[in-house]
Amino acid sequence: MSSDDSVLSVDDVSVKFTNSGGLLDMFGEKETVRAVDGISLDIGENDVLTLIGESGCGKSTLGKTLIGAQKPTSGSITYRGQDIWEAKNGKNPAISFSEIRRSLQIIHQDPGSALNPNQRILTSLMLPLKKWNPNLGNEERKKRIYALLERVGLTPAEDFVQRFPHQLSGGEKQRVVLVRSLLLNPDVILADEAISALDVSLRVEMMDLMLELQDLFDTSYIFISHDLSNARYIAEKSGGRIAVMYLGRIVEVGPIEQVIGDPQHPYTQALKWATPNLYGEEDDDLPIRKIDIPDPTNRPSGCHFHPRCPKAREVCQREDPGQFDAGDGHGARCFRVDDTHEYWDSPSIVDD
Amino acid sequence: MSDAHSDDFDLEDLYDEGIEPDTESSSERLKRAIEMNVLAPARIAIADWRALVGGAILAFFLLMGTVGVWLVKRPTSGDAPVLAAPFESLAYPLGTDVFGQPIHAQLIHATPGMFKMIFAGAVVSVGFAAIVGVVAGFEHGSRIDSFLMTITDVVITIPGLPLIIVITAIFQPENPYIVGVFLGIDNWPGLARTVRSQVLSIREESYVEASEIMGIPMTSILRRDILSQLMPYVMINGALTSRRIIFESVGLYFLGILPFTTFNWGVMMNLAYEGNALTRPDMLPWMVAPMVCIFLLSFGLVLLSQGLDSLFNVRLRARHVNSSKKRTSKSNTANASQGD
Amino acid sequence: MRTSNQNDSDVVFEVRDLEVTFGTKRGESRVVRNVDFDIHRNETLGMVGESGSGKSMTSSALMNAVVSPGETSGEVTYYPPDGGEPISVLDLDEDELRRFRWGEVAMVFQGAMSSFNPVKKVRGHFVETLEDHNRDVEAGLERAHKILGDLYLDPDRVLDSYPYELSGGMKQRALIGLALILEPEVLVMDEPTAALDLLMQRSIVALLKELKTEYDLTIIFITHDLPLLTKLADRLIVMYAFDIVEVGSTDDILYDAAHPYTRSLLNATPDLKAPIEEMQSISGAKPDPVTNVPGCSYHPRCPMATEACKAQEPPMEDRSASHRTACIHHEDVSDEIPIPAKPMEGELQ
Amino acid sequence: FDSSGQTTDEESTDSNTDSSSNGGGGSGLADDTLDFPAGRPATDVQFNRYSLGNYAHTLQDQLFEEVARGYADGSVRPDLLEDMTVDGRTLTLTFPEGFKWWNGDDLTAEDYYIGLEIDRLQAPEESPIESNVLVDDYTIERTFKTAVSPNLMKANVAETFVNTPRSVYGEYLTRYEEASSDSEREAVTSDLLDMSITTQQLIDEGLGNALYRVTGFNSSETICELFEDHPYAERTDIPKVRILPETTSDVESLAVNDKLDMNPDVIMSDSQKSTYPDNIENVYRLNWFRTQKFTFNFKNEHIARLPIRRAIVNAVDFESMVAAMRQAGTVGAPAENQTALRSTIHEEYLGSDFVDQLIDYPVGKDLDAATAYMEQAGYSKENGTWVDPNGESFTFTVLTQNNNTQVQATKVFNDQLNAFGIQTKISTVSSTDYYQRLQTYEADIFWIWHVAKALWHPTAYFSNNFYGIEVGDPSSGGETGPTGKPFTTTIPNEVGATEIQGSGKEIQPAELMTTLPNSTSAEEVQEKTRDLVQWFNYALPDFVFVEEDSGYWGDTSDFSMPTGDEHELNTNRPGEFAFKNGWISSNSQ
Amino acid sequence: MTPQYLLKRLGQALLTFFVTMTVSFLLYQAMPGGPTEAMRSVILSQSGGSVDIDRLNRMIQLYTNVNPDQPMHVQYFNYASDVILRQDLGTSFFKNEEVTTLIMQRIPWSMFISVYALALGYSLSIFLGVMTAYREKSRFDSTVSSLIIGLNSIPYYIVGVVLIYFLAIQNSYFPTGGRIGSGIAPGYNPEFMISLVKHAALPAISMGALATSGALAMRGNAIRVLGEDYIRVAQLRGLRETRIATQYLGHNSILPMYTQFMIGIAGVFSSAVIVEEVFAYPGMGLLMFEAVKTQDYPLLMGTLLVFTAISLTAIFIADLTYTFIDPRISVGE
Ligand SMILES: Nc1ncnc2c1ncn2[C@@H]1O[C@H](COP(=O)(O)OP(=O)(O)OP(=O)(O)O)[C@@H](O)[C@H]1O
Ligand SMILES: Nc1ncnc2c1ncn2[C@@H]1O[C@H](COP(=O)(O)OP(=O)(O)OP(=O)(O)O)[C@@H](O)[C@H]1O
Ligand SMILES: [Mg+2]
Ligand SMILES: [Mg+2]
Repeated sequence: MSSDDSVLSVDDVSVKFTNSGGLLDMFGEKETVRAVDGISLDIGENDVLTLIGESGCGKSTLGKTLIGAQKPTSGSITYRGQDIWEAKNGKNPAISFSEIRRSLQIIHQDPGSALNPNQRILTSLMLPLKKWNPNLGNEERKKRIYALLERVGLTPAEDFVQRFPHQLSGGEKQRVVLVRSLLLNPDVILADEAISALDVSLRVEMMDLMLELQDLFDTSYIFISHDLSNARYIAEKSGGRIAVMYLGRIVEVGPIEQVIGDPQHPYTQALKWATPNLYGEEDDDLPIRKIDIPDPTNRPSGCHFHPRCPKAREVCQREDPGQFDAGDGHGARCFRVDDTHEYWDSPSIVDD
Repeated sequence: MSDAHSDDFDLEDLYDEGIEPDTESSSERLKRAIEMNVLAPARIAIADWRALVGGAILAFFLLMGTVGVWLVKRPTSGDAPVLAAPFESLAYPLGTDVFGQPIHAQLIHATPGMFKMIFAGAVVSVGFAAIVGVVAGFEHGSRIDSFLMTITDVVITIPGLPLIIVITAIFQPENPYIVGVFLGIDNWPGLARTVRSQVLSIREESYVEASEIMGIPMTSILRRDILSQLMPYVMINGALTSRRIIFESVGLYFLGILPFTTFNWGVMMNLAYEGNALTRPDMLPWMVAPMVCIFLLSFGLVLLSQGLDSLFNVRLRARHVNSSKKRTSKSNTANASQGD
Repeated sequence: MRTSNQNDSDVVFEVRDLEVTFGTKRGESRVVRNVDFDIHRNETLGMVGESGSGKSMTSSALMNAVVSPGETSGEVTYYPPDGGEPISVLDLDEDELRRFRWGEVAMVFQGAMSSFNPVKKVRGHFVETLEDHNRDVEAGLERAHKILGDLYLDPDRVLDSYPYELSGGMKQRALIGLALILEPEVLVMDEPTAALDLLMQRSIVALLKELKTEYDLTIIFITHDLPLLTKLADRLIVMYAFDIVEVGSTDDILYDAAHPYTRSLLNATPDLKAPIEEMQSISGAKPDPVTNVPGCSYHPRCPMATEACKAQEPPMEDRSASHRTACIHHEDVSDEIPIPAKPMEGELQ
Repeated sequence: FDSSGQTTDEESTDSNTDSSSNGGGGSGLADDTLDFPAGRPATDVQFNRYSLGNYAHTLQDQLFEEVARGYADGSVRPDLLEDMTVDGRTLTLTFPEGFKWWNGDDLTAEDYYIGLEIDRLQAPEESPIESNVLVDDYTIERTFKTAVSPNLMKANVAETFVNTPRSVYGEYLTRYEEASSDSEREAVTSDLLDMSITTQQLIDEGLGNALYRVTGFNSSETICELFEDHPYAERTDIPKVRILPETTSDVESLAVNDKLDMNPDVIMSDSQKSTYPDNIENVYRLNWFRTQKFTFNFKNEHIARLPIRRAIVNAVDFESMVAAMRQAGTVGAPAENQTALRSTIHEEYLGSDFVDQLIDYPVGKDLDAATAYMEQAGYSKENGTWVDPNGESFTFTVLTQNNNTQVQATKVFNDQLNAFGIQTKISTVSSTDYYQRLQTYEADIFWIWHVAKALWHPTAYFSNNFYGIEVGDPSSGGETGPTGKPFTTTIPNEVGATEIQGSGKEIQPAELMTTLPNSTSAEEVQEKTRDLVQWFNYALPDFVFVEEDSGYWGDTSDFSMPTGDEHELNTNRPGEFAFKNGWISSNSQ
Repeated sequence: MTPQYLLKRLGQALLTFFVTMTVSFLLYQAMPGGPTEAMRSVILSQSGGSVDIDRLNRMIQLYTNVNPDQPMHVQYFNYASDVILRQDLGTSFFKNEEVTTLIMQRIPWSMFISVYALALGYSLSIFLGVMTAYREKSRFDSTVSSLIIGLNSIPYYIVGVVLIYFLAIQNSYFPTGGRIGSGIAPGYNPEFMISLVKHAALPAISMGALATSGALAMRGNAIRVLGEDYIRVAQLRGLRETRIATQYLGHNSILPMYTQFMIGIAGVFSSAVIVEEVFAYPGMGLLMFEAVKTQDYPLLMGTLLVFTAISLTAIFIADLTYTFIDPRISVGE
């Protein structure tokens, strides 16, 4: 996918967090977390990208960087060819920063905290409309809101808008949040763990709703999850891609059938193992050598996964594997993808 | 989803912002302001007995300071027999002092000054704290933040009472507003820290981030998303600050450190004490009456703050029941930091 | 397929007529209603159900540990190993209860992340537990080393750490270690993995299996995560609306779920392998513990509900020797609500 | 507590304390110990009289012999001195033999002379003294630069103490004498100012000379024992005295609880009588020299107008002001005449005819007269409040100390003016701030004592400072001083006239007050005093409202105390005077 | 605890001290009239209306000749270097003694009553806080809570006045003031000790009243801690009640209050200014009060600095000890 027809594209972005020092903090040693480490990606029109990975691997940070809510430490993000952060600071950008702002929206994980508890639903929904459609009449705005609310199944809308967030269930709140982001007619919506807080029985419905609206509104989704089966549901239903993150890097990316069906990276394989299926026996032997994730401020050398990798060899300790193409838009950051790599001659470092 | 607390009192109802925010006229805005600043707290007060009693006491003193001063003549020496005992005459139900001034009238005419002092002190310290706290919280991690917090920590560690004593000894303020301001000097840092941590935790709430991402202007976010959440803390602390200002001001008048020009409870105590009221039973009412007033008013303020605290906490709890379990513990730590 | 090593005669816990109620402003909230079940020695019993269906309350009742102001009534009888005198848990006095807890039944519960006293080192937690149960501390700590090792932890490092120095997964495993320190008979685990990553969850489940055999445990495992549970449990209890709606071996439930709720739940559960078309959620709202739904509590959401369902509360009926359910329509359920897997008659005992 | 410097102080209490004497009883802490309040804790004070801070102003009275005293009749007579005579410009002081310092040294004239000389040498040009000559060990000749009335020459040494023991101050005098330049003199001054004599030093080196010597002290008491080598030691049987600090102990409750045997310069008011134990009586009552007044600040344009000042004096009732003060323990009577002098000395300096002629301001209030005065000045009343001829309203600030008696009087004054329609605002500040504002005249009317020296003498009342009547320094160049009072003013020719007829008599009050102490004769004193009195009476630069009474009270059942019949007590601090003379003895035997 | 953390806290303390010193210097400059005027006023007020003004003026003039005023920055530099390098706070105007000496004499007495007050007040607030939390909503809770609210509504100096009235004046159980009785020899004899305690008792109790203001906050914390998972787990673990009450509930509810308690120490110590005046107890507070009354600026500033130093020390100790009671602190804020 070239960046011409992509809505969003990031090129070699990194985000670093350094614990900040106060006036008297000059003595403290600084710790740096590379939450996102040199990632390049493109999101096209009507695209769905699903990010998965363990907690703290940088999914949210990458997502926020993509929608321009987090300034990258290095690298660039462009929205329809316009560099987002240049648009913010520069003069006369082709697309104004506020236009970009509107086009990239977010749905948070926790529906409970995504709405101001002191505002009625109507107020929360009116505000963005007021900001972005100042010419619209009040009635007009309400009409839009009601229509959307009813579209997501919150009927009667007149009743719902008069409630406060705590008077709604988690699923209802999440729908309101979805409506709020859709009101702005965005190009990309970042759904950061948007369904994790919902009861299992409601997740499928919510995911269906989101995908349905994607068709309707022509939006792209960046869908973050730590649950492979949910990710797979979304990705498969929308025909989108899935990207597996590990310690700030995308270690495997590709169409769902390939990543899930034929995972190349040992980490993806471990994730797959960790996602049990209702039916069918699975192997109980741990496919990783260490259960715990390494300290993100002090990441392992070479391939970051090597201390946990059951297939690690000596070369993995010293060399950082780049992205290897496994065909059909499927890539993995593992030497094993390359049949000719020196990896195969390197001694194993797995003891048992 | 209806939870166990849904039938509890809802503060949210109080912040009803009206349906047509953009067509809001100035009179409606005024109405809303009254709603938020007067009626809402009043309704809160009614919902908890402590707040109710506290509010009633406060209202009583407010009436004393506003209507009372009109109804009861400003006492002058020789109004009545000197050192008359209480409950002898309706003209001086609490007795009189050595000047023959009715004690009840002195109490009443001392109230406006007291409230001016409280008002100035509370406004200054709470206002300052709120500004510092919000700015620091908003600029979290920046130089401004660390600068403000360093100042706050410095002021927090300077012992307040001695500092105030030194300052008032030097400037000899007579105007109650200025006295209040001086007394507010040592009061703000604790609250500023609380406000900052509140702002930090509110900023963590995703709806603030959502507002930012939706491009809502910062001022609007501040007002709608952050300040409204801070109101409870500010109000509770306002009540506690007021109590402190009463204690300190009366103490300084009592000791004769602050100069005085008009009636004041501390001054009454000072004159009575200096006049050896403790060894002269006929002077005791002169000494005890202001003590009772101080007790009542600060009792009222403490009750009010307690009542508000529990009300707001119920609300916070109610909210957290609905949100994820992870959050509850976070808000607990935030709550823990407030208190006198 | 799986063979359950259950043995009806060897019961650890016998629960009868268990009721847990809370007095609320709106009225009495019955959060566990008339629940009967047995727990067999050395089995792993899984408990699933919607959030708020009463799973935690039921399991807390096993230790008479329902949070105040909850009232527990009914009978909970514990049968010690080696044929000791049965203990009626709800009748224990405070001191007996104190010794019963953790000594006989240990519990790793939902808020595991904050289960440690934040200002005490992990070692302190082990030591005080041993002390307060009058055990030999030296020997106990030695055991702790071994258990922690079995949990893929570095015992010395973990023991000398403060809780905040451990990651969530490590804390969780340390807590499991702490649960085993007194060699309890029964380990109750109330969503021990909910807050953890996928990989960690699955790893812990894998570890639990090993621990169970090694330490001769009876495990009660509560979770929302049905797929995970099926990898661990021998038997499953399905709860809906504060009561048990179905009990059976794992295979019974997976392949021959007899209650409409169970079947919908199976359909709603995302699964890597299941065809996505078959997934659907359960519509409708969950019941409120204060109001009493007449008849079957599931009927307002049940696609098969009939007038009869509204009229009376369905009794528990046997579907097979190991499998019981509370649905009057359980005969027809397989046709009405299809699930991904067909019943495998032949493979059931 | 061992680490604190306090320990030595506390321990010193012990040195001669006989624990058996602590039996206590109804009459005080010990039967034969005289307990009375005075001054500040001995731990807080020091005894170098040249050091600025912390001098033992009150304690020194008990511990040093006083050279001469003023009496209520206006005369000044020897106390310690055997004789004091005037010959031309020379005052000869004759000291008695037989007195000793506590350390055994003889008390000689030199011990006093050193102080006189140091005072003179610190600023020889400004000093009125030409020379002090130590004629022999017991005689000093003090010569003034100009001729001064004999009484004034005596007054010059009244209320002074023999408190410069040669063993301590001798070296400083030598250095002053040797100093040849201003800077050398300043160096000596600097050293002298820095020197300090602590109470402990006073005990250790025996640097006192009165009948009772300090033997121990701590923050709550100073213990004194009879100094056996004192000539009066035979007169009394009280072996021990305990001085309780007035400033830190609650004198009132000590008195009420019968913990005091005497108060050396205070009498009980009626209200106190009712709460004090029965064995306490007012022993001696004295018309004290002290009066109290309100000072007008002429910088206020309204106050600068004579009718307004007169209206104020007419509008207030002195009796009720004094009544309020009595509640706070002040004993006294309203001032009958506005002469600025205590009425006790009217006869001596004015004569009754003169006093009768003066303008008679009412002691009570005369609102009609007050109104007339206001209207005379063109003021009118609007809604009960006076406004000036331009219709502007005005408010006077009345400054007072937050001390009980002062507040009482000022408060009543204030209220009465308000009732009359003159708006006032009372400003009550702590003692030091009060003096601060008093010195800079940052108010319109000030409460203040009226007496600049502890003497019954016109110089004590007509003194050009705020204790007297401050007009300011005429040499400063302007027409008025800090109070706005003119340096040159006109009064009627005729004594008692309320208005100036013709050109009137031009006088210069500041000048008169400055030269009054240097008057060459008793006649000149009288003449200047009469001019000043007439000025005061006519122009009301200030007004006096109370004449205080003093005296002392004591426990007459346990002690026998002189009532004034056998000894002349009409002098300042009569109780202490009696005690220092050994006239108080116990009734225990 | 990391050394960095320690250094940071130390830096903070020094900064505070420096700021206070500068502020007090500036205040000194801001006072009306200047030091000479102040001195004159002091002596006037000291002598209570019977001083020979001419003589006083002469003395003041001598004094100013000897000690002329210096430019402000020179004064500041001298002052700062005296304070920092020589711990010299100057000489009291009024008492003609080194401020440092005066303060050193008084500090032990204030320490004495403050320590008793703190021990009394804090143990009571912790005890009552935990007890009421344990019995939340019981009658015991509501009674004790109301009492605490009531007590907190009475300023401590009024507590002092009331105590004096009932226990010293109406009934002479205690003395009305002073720090030891008259005629009692200091030393380790029972009479002295009893007198010492009797004199300290009422001031300590009224200061202690101030220290109990933490009880309600303590109760709130304890209630929150009671809701924590680890308490429930501790109960499930069959730990003994006493252990849970102290090591779990008590310890963790003190945590959020710990720094406040330490700042409170400074507050209680500072309250000596008022309490010692009410009881005429000659400690640091009374010293400061006297300094205020007499506008003895060197002494006033000295006492302010010492109060600040005590406060800083308390907080610094709090920071150091905090790591012992809350190990989490060393990782950050
Ligand atoms: N504002 C921040 N300041 C400092 N560090 C941060 C910040 N935000 C994130 N991090 C760190 O960056 C890393 C990645 O965080 P991120 O939130 O992107 O992870 P995640 O994959 O979304 O995790 P989760 O699944 O828990 O949401 C983590 O180590 C986190 O601690
Ligand atoms: N303290 C309480 N007071 C009143 N009702 C309560 C209380 N605690 C829990 N409940 C109610 O009891 C019911 C059962 O709670 P329980 O914790 O057993 O559910 P659960 O099945 O464990 O749910 P989850 O999966 O969310 O943990 C719920 O409806 C809940 O609202
Ligand atoms: Mg995230
Ligand atoms: Mg649960």
